[in-house]
Amino acid sequence: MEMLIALVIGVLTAGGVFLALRGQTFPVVLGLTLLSYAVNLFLFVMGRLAIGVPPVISDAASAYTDPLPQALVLTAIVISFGMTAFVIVLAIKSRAELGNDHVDGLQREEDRNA
Amino acid sequence: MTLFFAVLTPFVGAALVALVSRLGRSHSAWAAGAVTLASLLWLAPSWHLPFAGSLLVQQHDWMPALGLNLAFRLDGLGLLFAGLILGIGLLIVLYARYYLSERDSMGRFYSYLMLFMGSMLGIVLSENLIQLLIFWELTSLSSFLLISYWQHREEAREGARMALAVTGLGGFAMLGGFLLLGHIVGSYELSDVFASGDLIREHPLYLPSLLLILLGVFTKSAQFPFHFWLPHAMAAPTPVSAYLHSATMVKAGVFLLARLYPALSGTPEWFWLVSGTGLATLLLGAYVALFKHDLKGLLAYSTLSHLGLITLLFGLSTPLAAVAGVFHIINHATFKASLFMAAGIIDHEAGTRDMRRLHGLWAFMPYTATLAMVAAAAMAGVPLLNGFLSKEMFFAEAMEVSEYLLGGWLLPALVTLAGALAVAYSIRFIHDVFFNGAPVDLPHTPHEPPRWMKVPVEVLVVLCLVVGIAPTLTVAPLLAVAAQGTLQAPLPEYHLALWHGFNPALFMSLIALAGGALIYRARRPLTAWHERTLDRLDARVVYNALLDGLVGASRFVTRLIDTGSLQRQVFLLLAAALVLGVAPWLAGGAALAGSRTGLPLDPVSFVAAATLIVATLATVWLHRQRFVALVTIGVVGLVVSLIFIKFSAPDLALTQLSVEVVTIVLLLLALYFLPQQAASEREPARAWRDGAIALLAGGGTAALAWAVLTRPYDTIAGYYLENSVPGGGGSNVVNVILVDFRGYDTLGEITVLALAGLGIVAMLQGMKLPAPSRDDTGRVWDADAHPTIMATLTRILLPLALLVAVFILLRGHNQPGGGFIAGLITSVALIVQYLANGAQWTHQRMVSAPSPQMGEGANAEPKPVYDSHPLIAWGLAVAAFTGLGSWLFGYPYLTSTYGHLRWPVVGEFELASAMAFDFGVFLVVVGATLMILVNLGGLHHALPKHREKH
Amino acid sequence: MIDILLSLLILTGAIFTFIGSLGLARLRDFYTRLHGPTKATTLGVGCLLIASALFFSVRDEGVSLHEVLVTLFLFITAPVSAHLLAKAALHLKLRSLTPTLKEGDDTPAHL
Amino acid sequence: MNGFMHLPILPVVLPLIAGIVLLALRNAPLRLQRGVSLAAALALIPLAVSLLQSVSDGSHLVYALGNWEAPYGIVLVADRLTAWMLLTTSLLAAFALLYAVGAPSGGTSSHSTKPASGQVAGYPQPSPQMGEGANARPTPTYDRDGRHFHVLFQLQLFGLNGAFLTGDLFNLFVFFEILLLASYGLLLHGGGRLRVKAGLHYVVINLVGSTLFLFAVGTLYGVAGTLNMADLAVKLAATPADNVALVRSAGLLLFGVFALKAALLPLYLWLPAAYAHTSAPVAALFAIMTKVGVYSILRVYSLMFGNDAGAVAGLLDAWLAPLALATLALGMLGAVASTALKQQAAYLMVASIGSLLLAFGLGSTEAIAAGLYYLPHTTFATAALFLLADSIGRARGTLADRFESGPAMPGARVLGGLFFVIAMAIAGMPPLSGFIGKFMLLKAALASPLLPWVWSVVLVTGLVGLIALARSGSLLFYRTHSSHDPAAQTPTNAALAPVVGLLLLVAGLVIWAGPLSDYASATAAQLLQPQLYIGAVLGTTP
Amino acid sequence: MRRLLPHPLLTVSLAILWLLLVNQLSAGHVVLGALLGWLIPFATSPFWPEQIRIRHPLALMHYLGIFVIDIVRGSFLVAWLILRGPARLRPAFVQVPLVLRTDLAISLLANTISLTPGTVSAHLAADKRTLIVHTIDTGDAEALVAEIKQRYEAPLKKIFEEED
Amino acid sequence: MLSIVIPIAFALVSLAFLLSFWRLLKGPDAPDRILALDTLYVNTIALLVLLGIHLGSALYFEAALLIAMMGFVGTVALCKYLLRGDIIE
Ligand code: NA
Ligand code: NA
Repeated sequence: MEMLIALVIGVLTAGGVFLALRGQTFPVVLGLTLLSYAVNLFLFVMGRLAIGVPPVISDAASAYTDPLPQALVLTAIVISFGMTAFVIVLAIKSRAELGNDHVDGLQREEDRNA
Repeated sequence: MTLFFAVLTPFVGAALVALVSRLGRSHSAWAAGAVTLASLLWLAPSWHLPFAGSLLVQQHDWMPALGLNLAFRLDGLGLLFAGLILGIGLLIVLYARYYLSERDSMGRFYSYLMLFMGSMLGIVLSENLIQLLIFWELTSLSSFLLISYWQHREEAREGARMALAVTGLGGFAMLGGFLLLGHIVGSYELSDVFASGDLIREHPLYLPSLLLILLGVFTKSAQFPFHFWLPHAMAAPTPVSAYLHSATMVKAGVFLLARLYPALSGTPEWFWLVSGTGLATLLLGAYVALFKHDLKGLLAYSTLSHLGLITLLFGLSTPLAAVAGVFHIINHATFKASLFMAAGIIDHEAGTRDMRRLHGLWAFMPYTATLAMVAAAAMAGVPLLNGFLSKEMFFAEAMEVSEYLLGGWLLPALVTLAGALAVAYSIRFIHDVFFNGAPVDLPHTPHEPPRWMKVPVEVLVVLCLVVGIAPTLTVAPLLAVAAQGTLQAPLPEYHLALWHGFNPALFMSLIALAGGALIYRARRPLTAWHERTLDRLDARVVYNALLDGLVGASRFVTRLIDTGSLQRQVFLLLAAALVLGVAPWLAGGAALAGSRTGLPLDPVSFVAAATLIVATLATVWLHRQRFVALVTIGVVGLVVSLIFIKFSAPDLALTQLSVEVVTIVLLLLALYFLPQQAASEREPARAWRDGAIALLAGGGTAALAWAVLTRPYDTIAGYYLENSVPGGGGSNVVNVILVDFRGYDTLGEITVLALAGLGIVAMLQGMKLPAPSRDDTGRVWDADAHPTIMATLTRILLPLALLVAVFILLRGHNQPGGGFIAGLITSVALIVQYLANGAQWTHQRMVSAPSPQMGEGANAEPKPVYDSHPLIAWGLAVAAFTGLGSWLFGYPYLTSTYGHLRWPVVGEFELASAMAFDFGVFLVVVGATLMILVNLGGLHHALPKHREKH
Repeated sequence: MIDILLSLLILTGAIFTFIGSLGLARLRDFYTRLHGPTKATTLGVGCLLIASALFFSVRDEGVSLHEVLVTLFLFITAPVSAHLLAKAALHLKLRSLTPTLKEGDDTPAHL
Repeated sequence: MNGFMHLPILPVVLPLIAGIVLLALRNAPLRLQRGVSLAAALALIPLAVSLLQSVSDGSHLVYALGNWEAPYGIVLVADRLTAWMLLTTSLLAAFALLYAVGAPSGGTSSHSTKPASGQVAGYPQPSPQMGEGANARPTPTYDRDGRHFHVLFQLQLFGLNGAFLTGDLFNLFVFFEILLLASYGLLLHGGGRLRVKAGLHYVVINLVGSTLFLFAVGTLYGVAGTLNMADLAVKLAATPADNVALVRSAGLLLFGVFALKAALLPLYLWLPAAYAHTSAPVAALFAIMTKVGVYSILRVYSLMFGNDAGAVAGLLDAWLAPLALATLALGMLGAVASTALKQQAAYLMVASIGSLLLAFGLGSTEAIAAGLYYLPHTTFATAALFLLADSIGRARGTLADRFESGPAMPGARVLGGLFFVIAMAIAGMPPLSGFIGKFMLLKAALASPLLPWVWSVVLVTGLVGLIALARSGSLLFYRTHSSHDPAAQTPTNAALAPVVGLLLLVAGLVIWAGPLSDYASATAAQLLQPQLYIGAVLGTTP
Repeated sequence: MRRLLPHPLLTVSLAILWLLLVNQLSAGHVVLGALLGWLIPFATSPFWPEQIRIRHPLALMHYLGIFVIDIVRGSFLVAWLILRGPARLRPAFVQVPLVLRTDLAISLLANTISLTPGTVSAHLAADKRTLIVHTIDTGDAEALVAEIKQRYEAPLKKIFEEED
Repeated sequence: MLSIVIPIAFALVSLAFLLSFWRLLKGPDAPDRILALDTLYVNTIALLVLLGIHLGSALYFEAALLIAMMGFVGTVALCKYLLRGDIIE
């Protein structure tokens, strides 16, 4: 299972990196979203994998998984949500100001198809 | 502190001079003169000390731990230079008053001059080497200002920059040299340095420090090959040239040679470096001076030559040579300053300095001509004038040390040649300008200058004469203390006199005089030959090439690196991360996998993971079909939530699910304003390169995850599990961490969210976007903006969703949930209303709940607006002030408390202050999310929307 | 007895869920595909939710009925989703096997 | 704990509450908003001073948030370094804010000429100059070029101070994000083509950087099981051989993040455009932004990977100094290559980061002290240059701050004089603090094996910087022609006063160089004894 | 009364839903549920343009019975059709003329249609007089329309629109 | 009995999940993909309910509830985009 999770994180990172390196804002935003999935998962599994032992204290529970990474990931999710929202709006703003959706604001004919 | 104040006075005076310049043109000059006198007065009480054989050192702590103190020293050498600086300074002040024209700013000139004077004084009175360097650099800066005084002139700007660059180079080198010297000695105080001469000379760092210091000296004194800036500095007003480029600043270099003479001299390195450079400069300057058509150019190269002479003298390392050096410093200052002033008068009155046009001025200004002729004769080394005396000593010393040199005759021959050249250019100066026919095409008809403009020249020329005739009565005591200050040792036996009998030096002088006359006679063919050949060699060309090279290389490198491409930046960051992350593993010996056994793989997980991977790849593959990519990334988010659920993180799953949908809504909003299809990649190579780094990055993170997951670890988690209920009053440990153990993180996190909302509002201000009236295939949008069935049924969902939100909020402390998720649910419930019923409809209905806008601008439309600022403000306030409450009880910020209330009917009810904190989180989330989405959703309203109707 | 009932519900739920998705995958045009998830899957999940309610009611003390809420939610939302999807498909003039909807028809109102 | 018990939290809570209050006051008269904002910013100075006094005896103030002991709760830790950073920040912020409220912004910002059009998305929004009467057309200033300037400014300070104070690695991440998001808002404030483009780059690159941060923090947690920096230091020092590569890997990734924020080679490319194209007060405030990265490098690598860190000690030994040297060199080349003053200022900032990190990279007490002394100097001097560049640009009208020959500018005397002094400070010319910092650095390098490299690069780049600044000064002030630009604006006193103020700070650094360099040395010595910090935080005796 | 209790029906429903949510029946939660059921309608009342009045609660019960049966029926039918294979399907669009007038009733009808045998409400005409329904398999479109009108529309008309 | 049924159910639901995903990838049109995503959400609810029964934990209920809500919102937003472009108008 650990191998599978590592693979998942790797694929998400690879996909995120590839898209983050694209020239237009939209795929970059998608890439950043994928990257945030990857890193959130990564941070989460730093508490190691455990099934059926959520950190909710109850008499019935026999064990609990590490709650701290979960709290950290929650914070990270919220922060990356705010960041994503900001960068999305910035992408729109940049299109409005620069006239196209290239990250460097290049004037290219094929960019203006909408 | 008198020395300190003597130095400080001109600096303060600089401001004063600038201020009084508003009162009138002469005021600055008077003020400058007063400042100079004041500085002299500060020195007056100590004036006698060097003559009495005592040394004055005044010290004041500045950075004692670093050995950098304010320390001043008055010895013979310092006294001599201080006298030169202030005395000639006074004359320059007077001269400049008449030299500067109506258009020139007096205040600025004198202000700069005072700055320069203070800097020079600082150099010569410094006891601390670093402090000396500080003033040294200040002379570079103030001379930059003075040279560029006529800033509208290209050559002034260029000359100033050149001087600054070259002397700046020297200054930086000298800093290094002094640091090394201080390192060797263990102190920057001159007294300690003088005491450690042998230590220094035997130290392995002697040569580097010597080289660095000499670099400073040579650049400042315009020694070959750094000489080229000096002629270009002649673009300065002539008083500046007279002061800086003859009497003072360029002398700073030779001053330093004299100053460090006891510590550094006496080694072969010193001898060869210093005297070699001096000799080269001596010859070069004298040679080029002969061919300069510009009056000031001639004097500039002559100055070079004389500086070379002095340098050569110090290089010879004999005590007597040093005395001669000091003597020539004095003499050169007097005759050269007067010559510059004379040249300035000529320029001033005739309107040109070109010796091809200036002829026969004797007829127009005989008095000035007489003064100039005396000074020029001193420069040539004619007997009865001061120049002759020091040049005699120089010739004598050259003979003295000639045994070191090739065959014993080379050095005497070369210095005699230099002497002859000096005679030749001096003759030229006189003959060409004052005689040699009639003037050619002068801008003005020349006449004698105003009375007071001549006075400074007269004073100096008189000095040349009296020193030359009666040295023992005049200059001898000063020379003695100055030489003593230089050597820091008993003086050698020497005798100042006009007549030393028939000795080699006298012959050399005679040969030089005769040879000079001959050379001047042969000037035409020589000039022709020079202009054909050597004239084209110009160090300035090298300097310019270097500078252009620097700028060109800088531009090239900078443009090569900084292309303004985001892609490159991201690429570099990733590459850097890869290198940094991988490097430790390359050390070898480290196994990637650890010893921990993992969980078995189950088919459902496999299916989910496979889906996620395929969805990710599909997102990448289909990213140009943006809508499709949006859907596939939705799958990724869904599976990520599933993973959270699977591995015991219900809170995370809930959060991820809620965030996911809001993100999709956001992306859809973005998609509306962005192109829905993207152009295909223009450079396939880039895709391959990016693919490669993506694979590496993916592999890297996978390996990192794998490495950690297969290793056991000890964690502080146990504490949270144990203390969550008794300490935090909640059984959902994740939530208790969020609102209590690490509530501070959460406070930060909601601030981020609030900032995102506010930042977006600020960013969208005044933004206008045309709304596309068709989709990317050219199809007109559907006419039905708010389908009835959707609108009706989603309305039913609203109370239901709010109920769920309250549920999630309240239980969060004990069960999965909490303020953040509840906030998102609330937001989503409201967003659905926006989706289904439109912004205006929804706004109208939300306005009744929170307070309407207060204080609308006059131009505001009377349209109801839902403003989520209060929600954010309240939310942050609740969270921040909940934490503050604990202060009242003497606990740190964010300390929580909880208790069980027993209510009638309801029963026991737990209340925790952390829940209030969570409520703050809730409010911020709702406010920020709505703020973001609603502002973004309303963008197109900025322009009237033209939708084609069916 | 409960066990059998539970098993039956779970199995039925799973089968319907599966068939719904099968329809989505198998059927030939969008409009027919729409039927699979809207109905079969909804019922499938409904069955599973009832099973869950039963399971937790039996296992713990006290009835567990909150699953009803999910069902309610799905029953309100699934038709709306289907309706909007159909609207979108009509708007985009998706190819249909339905003879009455011809290419070139401007809106379905012309039917 | 001496003094007021809650002293360490005040520099964080004060701007936060000020931000909240300003948010609530968003429709109040502008004068009130400015009053609150300025009062809050100014109040930070005495706070920082008293904090500095409290820690100047070498003690660590530890503040356990929520009353949860370290390493379980988040602690704030104030030591000499923290107080130093806080004081620098508060002084800088005060002048940046004064500039923002006082200096005219007209001409550079796209919205300033339409004060009444403050609408967001077609919905009427309170226009920023609300309360001064709708008919009044006040001079545009930076704080009203867009919305929420003061809120963003205060929250920026919240983020900065939080980052300097925290003793928790994840919390450092959180405060990084706060200060980043606030900086995004401020950077883009007022809008404009180039600003938006630069902002987009800045945001995206930092988002990737934040991802990297989380990977690194995650790994450290996954290995050590803790987040408190002192606790991490203890745990990492005991890293078993099997985990050394992993920990070093994580440590270096973290370094990558800090290097990005600090703008170290090759990760500085975001800086020139971002700083050159944002508004002047923001650029001035941002002079401290890179220092957060620098601070983090110093803090984390002295505490967690310092000399006591066993197998993971000396993590940056091979990296920091060489990269810093290269940054210094390339920054200076960029300054030479620049075509406008703000751009040059930005590249000079890059170069100064090189100097700073070079000092820290050398790692000795003397070198770190040199860097610490240099830090406020470069912060104030660069900020002053950004502010002055703005006034120069305005005085040159349509030519702005581009290095092109133009008409003589109004107020050239004052502007030129200030430029000269700032250029001296930045070029490291004596007697200003840049020289002292350079002197300390070169002196400290005497003990380093990198001596030849350090000396040659520092001295040569010093010269190059001098040449570059002389060129630009000469071009801007000297090479003028006699035409007249109606767009040229005479600099106002309100615009020049903050510049003068910052220069007075530079002068203060010179006059009190003795005590200040002593403090810097004491700070460096404290940093090189991480056991003191650890002991104070974890309650163990060192 | 309207002021103090804007939507009594909603209040009761929400209170019940709250108990379902918390999945327990305790005095405390009854109070809390009632409280929320009372408060939430205040916040959401602007979103409800019309008062929902159920004029025939018994008819509603009956209708719900039919509804549940038809869902199960419909699901089995669709399942069978899917399993049988796509080739034999006879899909069609049919138009259902509406007598219902209120949005709520129309929406509920559309909802019912979508959840029951082989039909999905695809489009509501702009004038809200016709509902276009897609059916997955029908031989007789008119019979289908008639069935919809009789089986669902008529009861809905009675429950929501007809005066007593 | 449950121990046999639950794995079978898991298998069936997983298959359903895969089939939906297959449709999502295949399309061919945007509504197909949205429908598939919507179905995936519902499939996930099924998975969660099964997991809850399997692990005997009620902690997964809220997730199911939320998926029902959020899945709907996502679908509505995506459809609205196809219909009108501007989803909040
Ligand atoms: Na607390
Ligand atoms: Na149906």
